[in-house]
Amino acid sequence: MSAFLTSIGYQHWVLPALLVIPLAGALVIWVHGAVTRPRCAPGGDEVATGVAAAPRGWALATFAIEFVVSLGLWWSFDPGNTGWQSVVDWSWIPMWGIRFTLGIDGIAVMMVLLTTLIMLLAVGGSWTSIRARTHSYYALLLVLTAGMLGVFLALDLFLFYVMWEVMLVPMYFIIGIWGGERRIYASLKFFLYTMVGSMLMLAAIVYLGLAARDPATGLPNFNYDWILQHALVGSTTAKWLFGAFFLAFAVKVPMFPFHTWLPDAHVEAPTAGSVVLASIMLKLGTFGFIRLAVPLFPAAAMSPTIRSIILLLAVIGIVYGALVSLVQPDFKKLVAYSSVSHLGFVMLGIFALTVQSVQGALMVMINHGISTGALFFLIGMIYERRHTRLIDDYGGIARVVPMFAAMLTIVTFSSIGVPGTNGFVGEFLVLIGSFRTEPVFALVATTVVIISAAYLLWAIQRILFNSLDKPENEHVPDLNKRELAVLIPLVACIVWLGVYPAPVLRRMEGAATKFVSQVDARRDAMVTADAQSAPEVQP
Amino acid sequence: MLPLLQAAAAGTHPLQGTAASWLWAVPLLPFLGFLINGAFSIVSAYHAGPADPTLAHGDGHGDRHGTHDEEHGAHGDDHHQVKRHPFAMLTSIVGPGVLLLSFILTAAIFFAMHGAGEIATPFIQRYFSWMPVGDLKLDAAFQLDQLSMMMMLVITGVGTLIHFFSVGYMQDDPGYPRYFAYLNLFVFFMLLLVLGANFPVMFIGWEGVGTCSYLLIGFWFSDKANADAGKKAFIVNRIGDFGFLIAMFLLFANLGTLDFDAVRAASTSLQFGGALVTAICLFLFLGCAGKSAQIPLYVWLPDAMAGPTPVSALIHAATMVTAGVYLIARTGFLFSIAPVAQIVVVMIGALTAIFAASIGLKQWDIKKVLAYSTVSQLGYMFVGVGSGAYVAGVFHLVTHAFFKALLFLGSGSVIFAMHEAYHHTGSHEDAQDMRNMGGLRAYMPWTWALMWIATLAISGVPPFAGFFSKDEILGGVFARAQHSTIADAHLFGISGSAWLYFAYLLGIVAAFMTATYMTRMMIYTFHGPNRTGDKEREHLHDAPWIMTGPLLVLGILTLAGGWINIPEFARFLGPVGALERWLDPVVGASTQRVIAGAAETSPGLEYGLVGLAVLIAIGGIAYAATRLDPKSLVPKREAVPEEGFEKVLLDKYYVDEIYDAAVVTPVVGTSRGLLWRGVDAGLIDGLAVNGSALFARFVGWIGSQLQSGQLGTYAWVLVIGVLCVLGAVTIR
Amino acid sequence: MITTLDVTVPAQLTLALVPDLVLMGGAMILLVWSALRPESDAHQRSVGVASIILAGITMVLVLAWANRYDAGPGPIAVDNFRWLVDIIVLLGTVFAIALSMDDNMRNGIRAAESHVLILLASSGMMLLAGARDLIIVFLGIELMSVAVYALAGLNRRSERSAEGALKYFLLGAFSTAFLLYGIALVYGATGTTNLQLIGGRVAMFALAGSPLLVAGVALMLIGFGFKVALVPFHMWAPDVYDGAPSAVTAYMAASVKAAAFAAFIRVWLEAFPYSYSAWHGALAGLAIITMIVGNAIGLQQRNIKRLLAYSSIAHAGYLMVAIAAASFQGSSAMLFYLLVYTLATFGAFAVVVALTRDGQEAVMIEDLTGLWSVRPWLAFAMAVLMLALLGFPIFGGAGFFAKWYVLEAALQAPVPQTTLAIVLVLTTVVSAGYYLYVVMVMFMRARPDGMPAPERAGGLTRMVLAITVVLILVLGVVPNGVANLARAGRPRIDVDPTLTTLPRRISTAPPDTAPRVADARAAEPNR
Amino acid sequence: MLPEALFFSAVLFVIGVFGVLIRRNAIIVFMCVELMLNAVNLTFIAFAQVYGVAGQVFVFFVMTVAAAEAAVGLAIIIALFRHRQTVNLQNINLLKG
Repeated sequence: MSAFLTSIGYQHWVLPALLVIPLAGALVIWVHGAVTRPRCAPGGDEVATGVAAAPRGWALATFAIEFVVSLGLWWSFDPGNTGWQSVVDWSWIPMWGIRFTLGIDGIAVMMVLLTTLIMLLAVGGSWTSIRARTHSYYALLLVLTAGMLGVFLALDLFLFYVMWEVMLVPMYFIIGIWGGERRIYASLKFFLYTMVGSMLMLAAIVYLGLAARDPATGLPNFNYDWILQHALVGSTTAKWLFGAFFLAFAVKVPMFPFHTWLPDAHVEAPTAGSVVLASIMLKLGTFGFIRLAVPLFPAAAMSPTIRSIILLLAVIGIVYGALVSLVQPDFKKLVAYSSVSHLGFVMLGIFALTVQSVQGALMVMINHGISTGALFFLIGMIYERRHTRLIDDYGGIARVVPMFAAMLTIVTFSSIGVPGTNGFVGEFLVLIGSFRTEPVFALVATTVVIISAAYLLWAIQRILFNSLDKPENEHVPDLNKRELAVLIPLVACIVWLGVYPAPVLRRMEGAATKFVSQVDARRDAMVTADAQSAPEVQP
Repeated sequence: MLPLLQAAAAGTHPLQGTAASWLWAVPLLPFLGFLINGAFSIVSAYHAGPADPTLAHGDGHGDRHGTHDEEHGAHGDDHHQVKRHPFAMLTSIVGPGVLLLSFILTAAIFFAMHGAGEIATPFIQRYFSWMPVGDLKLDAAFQLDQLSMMMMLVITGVGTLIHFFSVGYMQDDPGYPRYFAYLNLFVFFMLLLVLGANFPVMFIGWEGVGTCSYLLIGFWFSDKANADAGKKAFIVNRIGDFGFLIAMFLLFANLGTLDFDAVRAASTSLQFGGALVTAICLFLFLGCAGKSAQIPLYVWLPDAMAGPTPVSALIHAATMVTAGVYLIARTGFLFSIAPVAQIVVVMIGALTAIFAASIGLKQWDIKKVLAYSTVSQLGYMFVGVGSGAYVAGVFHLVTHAFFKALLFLGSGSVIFAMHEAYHHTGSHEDAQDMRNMGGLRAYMPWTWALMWIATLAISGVPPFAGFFSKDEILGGVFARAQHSTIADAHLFGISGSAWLYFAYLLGIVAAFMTATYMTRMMIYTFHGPNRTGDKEREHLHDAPWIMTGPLLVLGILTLAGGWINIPEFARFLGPVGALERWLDPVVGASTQRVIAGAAETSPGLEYGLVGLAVLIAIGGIAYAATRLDPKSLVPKREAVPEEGFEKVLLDKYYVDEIYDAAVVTPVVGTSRGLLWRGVDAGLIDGLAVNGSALFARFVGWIGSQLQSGQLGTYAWVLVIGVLCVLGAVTIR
Repeated sequence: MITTLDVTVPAQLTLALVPDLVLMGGAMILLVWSALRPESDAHQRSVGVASIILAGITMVLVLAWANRYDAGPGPIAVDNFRWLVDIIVLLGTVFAIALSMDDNMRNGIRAAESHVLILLASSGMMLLAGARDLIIVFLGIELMSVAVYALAGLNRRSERSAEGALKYFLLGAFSTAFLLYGIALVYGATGTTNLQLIGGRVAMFALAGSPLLVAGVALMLIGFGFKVALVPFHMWAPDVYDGAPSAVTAYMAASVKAAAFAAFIRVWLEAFPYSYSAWHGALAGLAIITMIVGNAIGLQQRNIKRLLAYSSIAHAGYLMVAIAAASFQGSSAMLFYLLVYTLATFGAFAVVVALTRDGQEAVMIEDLTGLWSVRPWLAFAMAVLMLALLGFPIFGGAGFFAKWYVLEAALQAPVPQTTLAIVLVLTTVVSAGYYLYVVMVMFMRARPDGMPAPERAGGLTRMVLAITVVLILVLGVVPNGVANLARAGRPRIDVDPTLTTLPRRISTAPPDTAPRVADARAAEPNR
Repeated sequence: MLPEALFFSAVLFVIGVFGVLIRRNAIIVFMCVELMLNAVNLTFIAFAQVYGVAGQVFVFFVMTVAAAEAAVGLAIIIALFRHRQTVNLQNINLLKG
């Protein structure tokens, strides 16, 4: 396989191709929509009239191509090489020191694969649930994909920021146009919340690029590696800069107490929107911590106070999210809060800073993407049938929709972290790794294995089990073949990653180990430098 | 030790190349069964929905009544045409078939092991790397030693019998293949539990059996009570799993490994009685308390009786609930250096034994009696393994598996018969309440006889199996109270010796109660006048042979099970201490460490103790037989409610209610009122988020109010601005 | 030694002003022509076309003059900064005339002289761009303002238009008095009105702390602050923008502001770099309060023109950050920003023009409801423009780079303007509240039944819209060319040879609190 | 002489400012602005005594510009008067918010 990939020069074009394919697909759909617009009644049911066939077909094809192209990364990626791979480095705006640099490491590879898979399935999840303005919808979905992949691939901080913002707008529209009752409030909240953080990050990125000015040319430089080595900032400045990055990423993660946009956005977004939000967008926050915030300012991030605060917030988030999930009447909201809890594990893993915990955090990122994505798909599917997300409106439907029940149960077990499913691997690694450095936090976090079982089992009991006492539930049709096709890959991943996660772990090991050792080393180096009262380096 | 380990690693283990190399197939066969039965279940139940679900509102789906009636079967209370599942025949072959094959393979491995003579090291098979992360190298690996061998025999042996019984018991259930799928999956996980070569693999099995238990308890999920019970079992088990996880974390953080073998090797570096090892053991025991239903986590087990009765027999009596006992035996090398933890285990075990037994005294539901009995017996096992008498504990585990499975299956037969009877007449009476039974001996003689055997066994009447094992536990505790490392330790300032004597005392009292409530159950069920009802009575009869057959086999095992570890004083029965010798490579060293070289108990004392135990058992039976009058009982619907302490016992000391009020309600209330409504919606969202948005709007509102349209205002503002700027530049 | 206003050196005045003079002369001729014929739509349009052609010719002339001609440190600056500002202004002029041709039709305005007034105002702006003497600055401002006063009241049928014009005129004249007083005081403190001489003398004679100079600087700050609508001198802007015809509003919001800012930053960079410590606090304070108040009041607006007015106030705040940087980075950033801002503002007002119906008092945001379903391209363009004003990457095109450049300048300044940068980014978030509201209304609200679709926009409006949107989007991906121009377009300091021998660091303030342009230039790497 | 002239012009300027702030008639407000401009002119003249001709040249420009401004301004006032029949600024507040 890898020989074949080499023969077609795969690693030279794959990363830009991953960005270009969805954009090209979006363009095609957009043009098609613009050309055929007179035929579509705005706001009408385009699925029934057949107008939706072209855009969703195109989207499906594009995402399929995208997925197949990205799949090559699985083989072309060399786990033994801890540097950047498949790098492309093009000039973009030389006078501002901005370059178009893409590259991947083990972490990014997995995130990219997750993204392409989830997006492909998201089309399936939107197939009949998006019935109006389908051209715009699928075009936005494709643009969104390019933005998210761009964040994972960017090796230039400027590019990173641009991509970070680019994904915001499509999501804003997806929630705002195709969302539920309170979609406008939710979409604006999502946008503003994220923007508060990201605008400060913008200032910090500018500052960093200037701090890392190339002595030869005097130009700022935003290259990731370059900044890592050359952006020397004093410890106080570093704390402020870290704060800016922290806010941007913490909102996205979302960490307690920056999480309140999430329940609203999740609940109001259409199915695919929720899936993408949960599966990928939240990961961008934690990815940001791993890629930028922590490695760039190891001394600040890992200074005892800041670290304890973040760990505390993470653990609060873990417990808090679980407890609040317990009492949610709306299943989507429940899953949203459970995301707060799960992502808390990721943060705990990252800041506990052991190889196990970081690897575990990465696994949780992937697992949460799969399990919670699947949960949102399932909620969307039942919502399409009954038009309610309230848990109390269901009850006993396992008898009517056995396949749905089976899928929901498996996915729930994964989300609870039952061993043998993927959920366990991530949580276990995070906790066992964190316990080595932060036993108290890990101990408290571990209690959530109890609460998570409580809230999810209680919820599925009230949905699937108990007596079938509502007449409107008696004739709900079971999942159809398309919906099964969406879910089965996810369920397969749940089992695969639970039983044999080693291939994934191996691919990420290099990056995770590098992260830990680099942060450790640079933290100590910087602390020593500070102790020798290094002068504040002004940009 | 080390060279031997290396030898094992190098593939020169004596079991290499024998039937034991097929070890992987033992759990995999049930898993295969799960896949096949699961496929049967889902394929038959699944009717693909319409391509566009939004437009479909249930029209044209009248043909799905087949899947509507899952709740019936043994529990159903409606008249309906019995309609067997289309895959019933295939399931009946696959479900028990894979178990039988698995048992045969297990037996073959056992004989290979037996033939290989003394095997000092476990036979470890590594299949693939599971979680290789940094210095954490977790393999998917199995470990075969004498302990796991024995557990495998029990699991596959008793499991096979119960599978066969289930064929009869569940045959008319619409969820028949689903049932067998779960049951097969359970056996898979249970085997994983006992075969795992490291803690995490064991933990897969540990939680896997919990999951299956959840699914099976809630098998008839349409009834809220059943679904509740399943959920409760899972969550309470999770509390225990929390302990298990923490114990693993402590082990890994301090010893750097989670492989049993490596931990055993590294445990020598731990300080005897140190805080670390005590903590590890206590957290492990928390796990055991959850899985094995000990105080304070026993509450799920009685509720778990909501599942089909064979499930109760297999999971909630014979196998899963004993996993905690197995875990302590498995990690005996840790417990034996943590005497304080051992005292805790013993005391919790003893308290559970007497506490559950006392509740058992007043239960009317036949399965509830057995459930509390199980809890109580598990307490005994913990007294055994806790006091370092690992063999005794495990021995009781085995015999208990036999007689309790027999009791449950017997009660299953009774319920089956009662249910059939009520079903024929369309009555809605409770088929499990003993007040509705009585005099069944005449209608179900086989069941009656076999259940009496089991009752005598559990009461500790010689020569039935329970007598030997229970006696060994009590004797072991007594001996260790006299002299052992535990006796030398202190907990709360009280010497271990005193604790152990106290435990012994509790054990004796509990034994009396056991005999009493079991006899009570037998008398109310099988003796005296029948209270089922006149019309129903004619339909009562013994179960078909597919169900009674396994009962017979279990009856034989209950009779003869004690022979596997014959005590010194009964050496006339056969070879003494076969089980003890068999398990010696695994637990011998740990046992010796606890005994600390104490001499055997003097024969006189031993005879005295045995005599006391037998007296207690017979006394308990006699007490029940003389004091209880089945003739005075009335059927459930006519019964008057209990009062006073009887009511407290019937309501199980209100422990569930206390937990509800002390834990569940506050947690839910706090989450809803304080965290969600207060912190989330109020503080963060209301005050911080929307508040800052409001504040920005407020500033804007002020500004736009100032924008009055009056030129004069504008000029004033302008001049004020001028003054401010002038002030700013001049005043420093 | 440079003398003030030496009219005997034609190279410093006449030759340097050729493009301006051509525009002025042409405007005069067109004025006569426009008065010759009776008012009619056709006449209005033909004068408009001629005006556009004249503006085009001037632009060609500017391009021809650029880089060709050196005038030394005279009263007229001949540098790239001036030429670039000229181009931005002329671009705005063309847009404004084009929009105003369509807008006049819609509102029934037949006054052909409106285009000529725009040309005259533009010539004032061009004068401002090249002014290196306070007299020229004053003349430029007045030439521009007087024409714009008239433009604001162009719609003689509208009472609102007249009211706006009156407010603008009275307050404008009022603030001009302050500016003039400031000029007088600066003249009194330094004895010259030439910017570079002022700068030199402040340094040479250590005048930075002189009360006369400080008061003069403060009053000039107020005068400029009025022209660019800084809070609290902004109060005329929303009313005037609201009352004036949309095309004129766009012109005022974009070009007037651009020219005023150009003069502003030139005066500050050339004349007052050595009094940094005197003005910086006040200027930064004005910037902060402008950013905050402008955006906050923007949240309250439901009338699009008023919303854009507050938006333009907020943008003035952002641009003040570039001035506060007190570096050539700042002036380059400002040039880039002004170009993008001009494009976005004209685009947005083109949408307003497209939505205007005859006799309608004001275009409210509610008029945009569900615009997407009836005029998708218009909605799309408006969304891009709103995001550009918000400074959003890719979707907002070059709007993001504009902000980026300002941020970079602020943080790269000799004294990094971190506080201002942070306020800038945070108030940007506030501004998202109203920019996104517009987007939301267009895309996320359903158009009510029976609400008529807007009339088809005029060809010129659509052209303006297309050009601005396409330029913004293209510059949002490849800003290289414009960014390079902006970097090259710095005011040139023709250092007076008599000053070179004198010590530069004479100042009453401690040395490190008074950064100088010289420092700024040293900090700027040689490229 | 210089301080006195400066002081006098400053007083004039402030009077003008107060006039603008206090009076409500558009014409009078405009007159006050003119007063301010003339105050500035006085300042220029005073400084011209010290520095030479440039200040005086400036005054000519100011006067010219003021004249032009007056023309436009009065036209605007008349235009408004036609609509409202008043030049009282207090009544002119259509545009606000």
